[in-house]
Amino acid sequence: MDIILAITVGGLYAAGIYMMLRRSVVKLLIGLGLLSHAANLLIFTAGGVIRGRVPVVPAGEMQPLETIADPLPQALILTAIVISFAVLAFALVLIYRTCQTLGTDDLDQLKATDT
Amino acid sequence: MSDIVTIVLLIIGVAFALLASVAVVRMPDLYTRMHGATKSATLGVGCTILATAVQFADIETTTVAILVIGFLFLTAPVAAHMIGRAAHRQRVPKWSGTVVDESPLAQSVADAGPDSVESQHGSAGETS
Amino acid sequence: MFLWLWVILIAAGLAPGVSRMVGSRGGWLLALVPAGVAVCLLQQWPAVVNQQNVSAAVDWVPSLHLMVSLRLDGLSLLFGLLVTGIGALVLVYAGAYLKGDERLGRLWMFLLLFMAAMLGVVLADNLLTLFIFWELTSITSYLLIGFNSDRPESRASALQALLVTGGGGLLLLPGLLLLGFAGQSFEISELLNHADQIQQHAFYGPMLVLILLGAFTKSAQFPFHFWLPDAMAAPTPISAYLHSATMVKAGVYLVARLHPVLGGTAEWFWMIAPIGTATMVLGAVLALRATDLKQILAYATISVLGTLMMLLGIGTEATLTAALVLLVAHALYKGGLFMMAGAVDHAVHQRDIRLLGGLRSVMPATCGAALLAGISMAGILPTFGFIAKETWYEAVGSQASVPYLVASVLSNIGLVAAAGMVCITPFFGRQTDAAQQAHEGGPALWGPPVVLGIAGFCLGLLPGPFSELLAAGSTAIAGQDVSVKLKLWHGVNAALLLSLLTLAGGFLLYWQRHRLAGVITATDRFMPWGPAGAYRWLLKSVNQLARGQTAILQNGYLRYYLLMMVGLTVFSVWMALGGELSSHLDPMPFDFRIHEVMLAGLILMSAVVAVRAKTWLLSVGALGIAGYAVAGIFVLFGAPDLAMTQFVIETLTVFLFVMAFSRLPDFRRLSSVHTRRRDALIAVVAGGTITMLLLFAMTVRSDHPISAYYAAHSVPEAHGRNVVNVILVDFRALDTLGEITVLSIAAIGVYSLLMLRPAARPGSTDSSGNEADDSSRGSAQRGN
Amino acid sequence: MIYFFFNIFLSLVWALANGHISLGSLVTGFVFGYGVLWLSQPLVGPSRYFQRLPVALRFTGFFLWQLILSNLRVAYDVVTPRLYMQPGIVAVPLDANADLEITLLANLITLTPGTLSLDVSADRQTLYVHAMFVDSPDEVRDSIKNGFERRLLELIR
Amino acid sequence: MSAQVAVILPIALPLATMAVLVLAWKSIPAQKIIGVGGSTLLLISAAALWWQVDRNDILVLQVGNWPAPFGITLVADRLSAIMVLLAGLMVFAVSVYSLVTIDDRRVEFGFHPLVQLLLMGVCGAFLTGDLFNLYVWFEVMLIASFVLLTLGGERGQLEGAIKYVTLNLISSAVFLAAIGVIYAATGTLNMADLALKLRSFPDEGIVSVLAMLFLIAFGTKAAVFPLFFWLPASYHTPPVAVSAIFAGLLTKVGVYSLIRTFTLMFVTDLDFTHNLLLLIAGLTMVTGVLGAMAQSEIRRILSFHIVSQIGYMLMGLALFTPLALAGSVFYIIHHIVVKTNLFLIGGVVERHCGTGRLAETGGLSGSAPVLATLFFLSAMSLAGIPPLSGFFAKLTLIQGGLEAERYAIVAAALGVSLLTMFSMTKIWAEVFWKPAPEEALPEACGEPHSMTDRFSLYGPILLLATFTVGIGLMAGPVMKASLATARQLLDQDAYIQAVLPNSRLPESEAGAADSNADVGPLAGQRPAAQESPQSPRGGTVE
Amino acid sequence: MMLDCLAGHLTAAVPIVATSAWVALTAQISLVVLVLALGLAFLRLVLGPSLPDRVVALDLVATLLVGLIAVSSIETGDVIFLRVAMVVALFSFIGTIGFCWYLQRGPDQ
Amino acid sequence: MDSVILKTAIRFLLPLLLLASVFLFLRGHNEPGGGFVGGLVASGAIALYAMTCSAAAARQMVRVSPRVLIGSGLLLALGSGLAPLFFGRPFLTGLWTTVTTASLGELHPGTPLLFDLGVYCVVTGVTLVFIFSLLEE
Ligand code: NA
Ligand code: NA
Repeated sequence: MDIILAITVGGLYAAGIYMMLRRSVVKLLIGLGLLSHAANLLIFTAGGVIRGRVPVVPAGEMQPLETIADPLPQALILTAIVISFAVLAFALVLIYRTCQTLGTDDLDQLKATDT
Repeated sequence: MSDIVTIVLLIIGVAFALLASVAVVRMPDLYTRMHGATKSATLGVGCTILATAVQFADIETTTVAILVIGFLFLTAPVAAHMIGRAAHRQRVPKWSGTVVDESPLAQSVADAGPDSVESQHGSAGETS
Repeated sequence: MFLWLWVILIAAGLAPGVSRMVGSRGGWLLALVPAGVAVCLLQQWPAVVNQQNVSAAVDWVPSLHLMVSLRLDGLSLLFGLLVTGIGALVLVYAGAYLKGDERLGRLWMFLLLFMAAMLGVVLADNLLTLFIFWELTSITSYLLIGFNSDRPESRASALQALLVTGGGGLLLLPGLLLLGFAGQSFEISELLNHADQIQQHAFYGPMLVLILLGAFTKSAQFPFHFWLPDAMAAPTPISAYLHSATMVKAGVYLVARLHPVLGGTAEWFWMIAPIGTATMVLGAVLALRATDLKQILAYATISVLGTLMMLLGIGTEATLTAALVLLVAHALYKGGLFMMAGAVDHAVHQRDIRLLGGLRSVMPATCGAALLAGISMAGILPTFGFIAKETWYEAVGSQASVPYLVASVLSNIGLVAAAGMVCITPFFGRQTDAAQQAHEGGPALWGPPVVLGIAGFCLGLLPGPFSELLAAGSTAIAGQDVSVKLKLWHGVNAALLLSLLTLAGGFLLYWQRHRLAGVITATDRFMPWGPAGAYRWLLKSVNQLARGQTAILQNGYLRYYLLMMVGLTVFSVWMALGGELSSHLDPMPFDFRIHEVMLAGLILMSAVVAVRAKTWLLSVGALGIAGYAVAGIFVLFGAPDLAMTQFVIETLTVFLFVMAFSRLPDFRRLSSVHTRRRDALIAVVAGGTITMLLLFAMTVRSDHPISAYYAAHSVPEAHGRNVVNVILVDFRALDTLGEITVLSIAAIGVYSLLMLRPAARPGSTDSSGNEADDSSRGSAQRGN
Repeated sequence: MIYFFFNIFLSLVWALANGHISLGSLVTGFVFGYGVLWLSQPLVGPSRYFQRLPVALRFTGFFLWQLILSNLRVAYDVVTPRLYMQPGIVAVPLDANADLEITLLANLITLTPGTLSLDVSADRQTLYVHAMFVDSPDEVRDSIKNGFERRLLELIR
Repeated sequence: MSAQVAVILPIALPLATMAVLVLAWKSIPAQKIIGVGGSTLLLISAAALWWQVDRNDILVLQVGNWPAPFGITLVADRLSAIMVLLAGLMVFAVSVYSLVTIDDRRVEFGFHPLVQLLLMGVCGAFLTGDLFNLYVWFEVMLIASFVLLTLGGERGQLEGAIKYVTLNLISSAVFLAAIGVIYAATGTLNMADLALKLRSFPDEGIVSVLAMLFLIAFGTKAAVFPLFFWLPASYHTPPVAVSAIFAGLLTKVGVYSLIRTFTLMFVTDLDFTHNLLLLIAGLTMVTGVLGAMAQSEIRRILSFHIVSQIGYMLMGLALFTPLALAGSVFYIIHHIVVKTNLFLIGGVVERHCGTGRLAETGGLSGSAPVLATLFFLSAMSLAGIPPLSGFFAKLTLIQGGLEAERYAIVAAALGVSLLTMFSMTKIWAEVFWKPAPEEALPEACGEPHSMTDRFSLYGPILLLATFTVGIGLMAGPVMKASLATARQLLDQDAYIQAVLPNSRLPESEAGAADSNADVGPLAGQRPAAQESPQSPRGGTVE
Repeated sequence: MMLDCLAGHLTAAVPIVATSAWVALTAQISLVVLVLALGLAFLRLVLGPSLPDRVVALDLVATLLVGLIAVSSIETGDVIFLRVAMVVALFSFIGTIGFCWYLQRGPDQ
Repeated sequence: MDSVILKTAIRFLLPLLLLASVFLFLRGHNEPGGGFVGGLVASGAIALYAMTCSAAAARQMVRVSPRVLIGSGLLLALGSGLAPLFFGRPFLTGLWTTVTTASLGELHPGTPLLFDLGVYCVVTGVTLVFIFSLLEE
């Protein structure tokens, strides 16, 4: 399954990058969203996937009875999901306000602050 | 015995779930699609959850299962109602085979004509 | 010795206050400080002449070999006296010159700062200390040259001086460092013992070039001479100080100082002597061409600086001594001449010699000062200038290097004529209109030049006592004992004959200067290709390069920035892998199930739809489906916490999208097919790279001891069965603390963005006002 | 209502007495508990609970039957190539007037395939129902009024 | 104060301050008082941390009492402590400065809480010894900076923010991916543990790839060539106090991370990684300074100079000798102080003239001589004029470069410093020397009236200018500290031992430079990767 | 290949509650069918055409996800997933109502 | 949204959602769930109410402002981390006690649970800020 997931991750990255290269800010934002999916899935895949063995110790036991899915990448992804949600929410409102203030969603018209 | 029940429930559930999806794809307009989506899917998914309860057959699973089923059956119609209501008020067009419309909006839809309905927020948008 | 520097620095700090409280007379008060330092220096005369060690040192940055070590020998004493002595006079003079000007205090402060820096240069024994003071002279002279800062040419010439001398300084620094490394020491007094070792070192050539470039720029040697005349934009007291005795002599000082370490080689000779000679001749010629009093003096100064370099370059005992003598003589007369020029300017508000004449009657004291200095400049008996010229001719002549001698005589002829132009033309002849309203300034204006002139005469008449100091100085330059016996009258010898020839030629030239001027002015055509033109061209090109580069790099198009990042990432990953990828990729186990593959396919499909959608809503919806499918993947691979969080957050995200973008129009197709294809290709390559990288990383995967620890300790020590949650709230709770912080900040951000509206005023305080133009321009070019 | 909770308590006791709490034991407990309560009705006095439970059961049975029936009908329409349906929006006058009644009714209508509560008129007198198989609007109205509404009101009033 | 408390305070204090600020949201005076109070406390705690580290060598805090590498480890070595101290100093100065310059609307909408959290992120990044935790602190810092950048919602702010946000998020994505890959490969996140595992890692290719990924992730935050575009596009848009704190601290977190990872973890293939770093350093210097030359507005010029000076900081890292690394440390110390101050001064100029565009300013050397002096000092320090701090930083790097026989980078550094001087004098000539333009702009607010306001405006500038001069005059001790820092950085074994006391160090194949190498002339060349003996432990503090 | 995959299914991970082979097989086929249904719902999302159509599709996806989770709970024999199903059911409703809120607010209000 | 059906349904659903939120939070240490998801479900429930009635009504229902939720949540999380410092333990070390109850057996309340409560509060507060701001925009 590693291969399939790796391809999926690559596909998500490709889609995200493509979207971010567009001129519309909204597409940029969607690209960011795709990229965050991609990164999460990447960590998940990289940590090594295992089917169905939930990292929960059965009641009454002190340790898992068998090999469990690696809990650390899961915790990392949880953190990453929430962080990227926060960032995405902020970026979304930022872009909303930008579109509102500047009256356009075309990034090519947002060049005044560079040289 | 419980295995058989589980299998039966699973088959029924999945069949209905698939049915719902097919309906959503096949049906000609929003309202008819919703018939499929809300009911068949809820029924089907409810069956699969019931299958879980039967399979595990302990109090906690059962409680959760009943909770989920109850919640699904409580929310699905409300959600469907809300979507349908909004669509109806937005005058999302009906299938040409629609035989009757007794709602007060029917008159004004006729006045406005189908084009104005179609043009709202790019409803024609598909993939390119 | 540190005290001397500190006293001057303190005086600099007090100068504005003095000017405010005492007024222009404060110059006398402030002059006491350098005068006092000069007296202290004189006290060291016996010790220095007897070659006793007069030094002081304090550690500053030992690991950088930087020690503030000062050392007084003949050379530094000589320079120190010039710096402080002339400095004292200039302070007095400046008080009168800028009388009533509120900037006077600042001028004094800068002058004193500069004085301290210059004194530091000549006293420093540590290479880096020397460099520090050297840079300080550049900076303070920048402030001084740009003193009339409201005039654009003033600012431009200050910048020019700074760039040329500062640029030289930046070459000097590595030169000195290499010297220090090669000589295993940064103390000049130490390096003297390692001269052989240094001269055989591989770095000898580079370090020599670098150091000499530093010296040449500072001392206005060809082709860096052009900054000096332009620096005349400064008020005259500044010119008098910087360009007679101090700033421009720093380069000469450095070359002299390092002669015993670096000198005596063919490289030394060939790098210095020709440049010095060229400068000498060029300065003299250009002096004749000038009409502005200060310009003439400036070019004359260049000529002398060239001479000094030439003499140092030739590097025999005699030439070294001659250089010292000439240096002192020049300091005395040139300081006086500049002050005289300033007095004239002050009185007449005119410096063009074509418009000056007959000032003798209205400004007799100034005229006297001019004549005293002019005689010295022309090298006429009985001035020190004469002795200097004699020594010079003799020294060069004894080397039998005819070209240098000829050049010397020629340049001196020019200088004699220039002396005439400066000292005779304005004061004698018909009184011009400008001269008629003039009247003599106060004694503070004419006193200092007179003092300098008299000093030149005194030294000329009684050079004896001074000889021992010169001997000590020459000893320092030569690196071995040198005895100097200066006499005014050597009897009739070849040098005297040459002197007479020079004088005669000079007078002839002065007489016929109008005829010559035409010839010289004809060379103006070549000025744009000269060094000054080269400087301007360089400045312009660097600015153009800067603008061009920035227009290309910082072009304002976000997607190019992104493209750069993505491209760089992909490129560097492949570069790091070095094409050995295939050998790393083990065949992976082919283990998957239909629904997993289908779910992965659903993710990819939604990604494609999100990309190709025409409405943002469909795009967002597809993004949401992708998220749901990812949640499904999490379910299938044993991550229930992840799945529920992912689902909830995905729903919230889509919901926020919908709420925020409900008013947005649909996507427009903004890019051309070509661009889209290009971007798609890049994106696919980037995605493929990530896939490869991921597969690659997984083949080298090692065991995971960390996770085993979590599983084992979760229940017994952290009392939780859900290992993921235990990691979040216990094992790695700090991450979570950071994460909720991120959330809180995002909340503030969203809240402030939505609720805080900028004031209605168009064009904010911070952003540029030409935005409107920019955006309209932006809409005009829809190339892509 | 108190009997209902009593009944549930009994089923719990049954389950606990059996040593394991599971769906099966609870349902068994409920059935036995109902029986016991019914038997002891003379002791505890009459209650509508004993009438309502059968009604509720009948109602549930009716609902499930409708659910399956109409699902199959929709399924047939979906899986066969031709669309036999005749959709339409029918206005159903409401006897139910309490919020809860309207809500329950509307939801039940929605849950059965073939009908979907679209909207309630502002005066709460009319429910607009989208139906898939409208042979005649009156027939739809009638089936709703005499089907779900009547049974529902019977149950909760 | 125990070491454990000292290490956590720079993270906990800002968070506590922020929480209190959030609870006292409505009151503007309370916001100001608590904000400045929190900054002061942070400065004190940072000083305490430095004091502890200076006495006790490396401080290690195993958060949650879980042993490394399982829990998160906070590590305060000299570099961390110096960075935290500088951060404390900057936030103190900027907090005071903001009292007058930040308008009430922005205070009302969270300026002070955001500054505190920005600092929390920055200090966390400096102190953490865990890679993923570093990511978290980066995000804290980044999103705080996003919000600070946009706070006020002005047009330019929004425009700049979009680029800033996007490019930084991409770099975060790269960072995250790199963490995923490194975890996949090694199974650990603790930096010391990683250093240990990468040392004996069987596959060099993957280590190089990881090095590249981290280089890109941190390089973007550090604004190196060619990843710096977000910086000039945005840094001049927010209020000056915000610009100043960004200028001083944000890119330095990237530089810090580069230094940390490329002295601790990625030291197995110096020929590849550090030569690349050197190339990047040179290009960053040059492109940055050329960018600055093309500008005509104070803060835009200063922004590009940040880029240019990042190159100097990288130069020391790339040269990888004790002296050069000490140069980097010195340069960072110098740069943070001076660059922040220049922005603060730029803000005062903008107040005086109503704009930062050079063409529309002028005459301030006459009308504001104190400001002129302070600017000149800072500007000359930036240009590396002795005896100010910048000179010693530059001198150290150049000595390091010459010792390492990397002449091209030395030439670049010198040339760039000339151009830096050029653009500093450009500002000087235009803003201070040039006569004021005909009509003064109506927006100019000029000098504040009350004494306390004047203090809050000039006090921080004076403080930082004093530091610039002080660092120069006290260059000896500062250099000593920098060298000790550099030696500590090059002694990876000591770091690993401190974090993982029970680890058995395998024979270090490479990387650990001889930490006791003489800094005599030409003595400190980069140790050859294969020949270097195992470095002796301890003895990192002189 | 399909047979391979199915064979793989039969030797699935050891569940916490022993799942009989038939149940496991049914569950796995169910998973396939459910993902297929997901795909069809996605198709509707893509086809639209109206906004409510897309909302319906999203809602259906969420509902099907509940089913997917329930079935995978059976398949792995770990009841813990049912908790996820609960959250999904709860939140999908919130999401749908959110859309409806937007729908009735109207896009160009 | 003035649908009588939705409004009536909300009356039943809201307590259910909030209960589920608390349930997820409390059981999170042992089963899937925790402060995050709990907080998100809670804020989702409140958002539902805000959409059905109005944001003002929802604010009233929550009683404390989201800002206070965020601030106190952060303080709670930080405080639970700082508490061990007073016992000479490192930051964020879990402090546990064991409570034996008749009904529930051995319970282990500890500072990590307080920490999770802080997370719950912050997540709820933040999501509410997002939603309220956008609803009131
Ligand atoms: Na997360
Ligand atoms: Na539903």
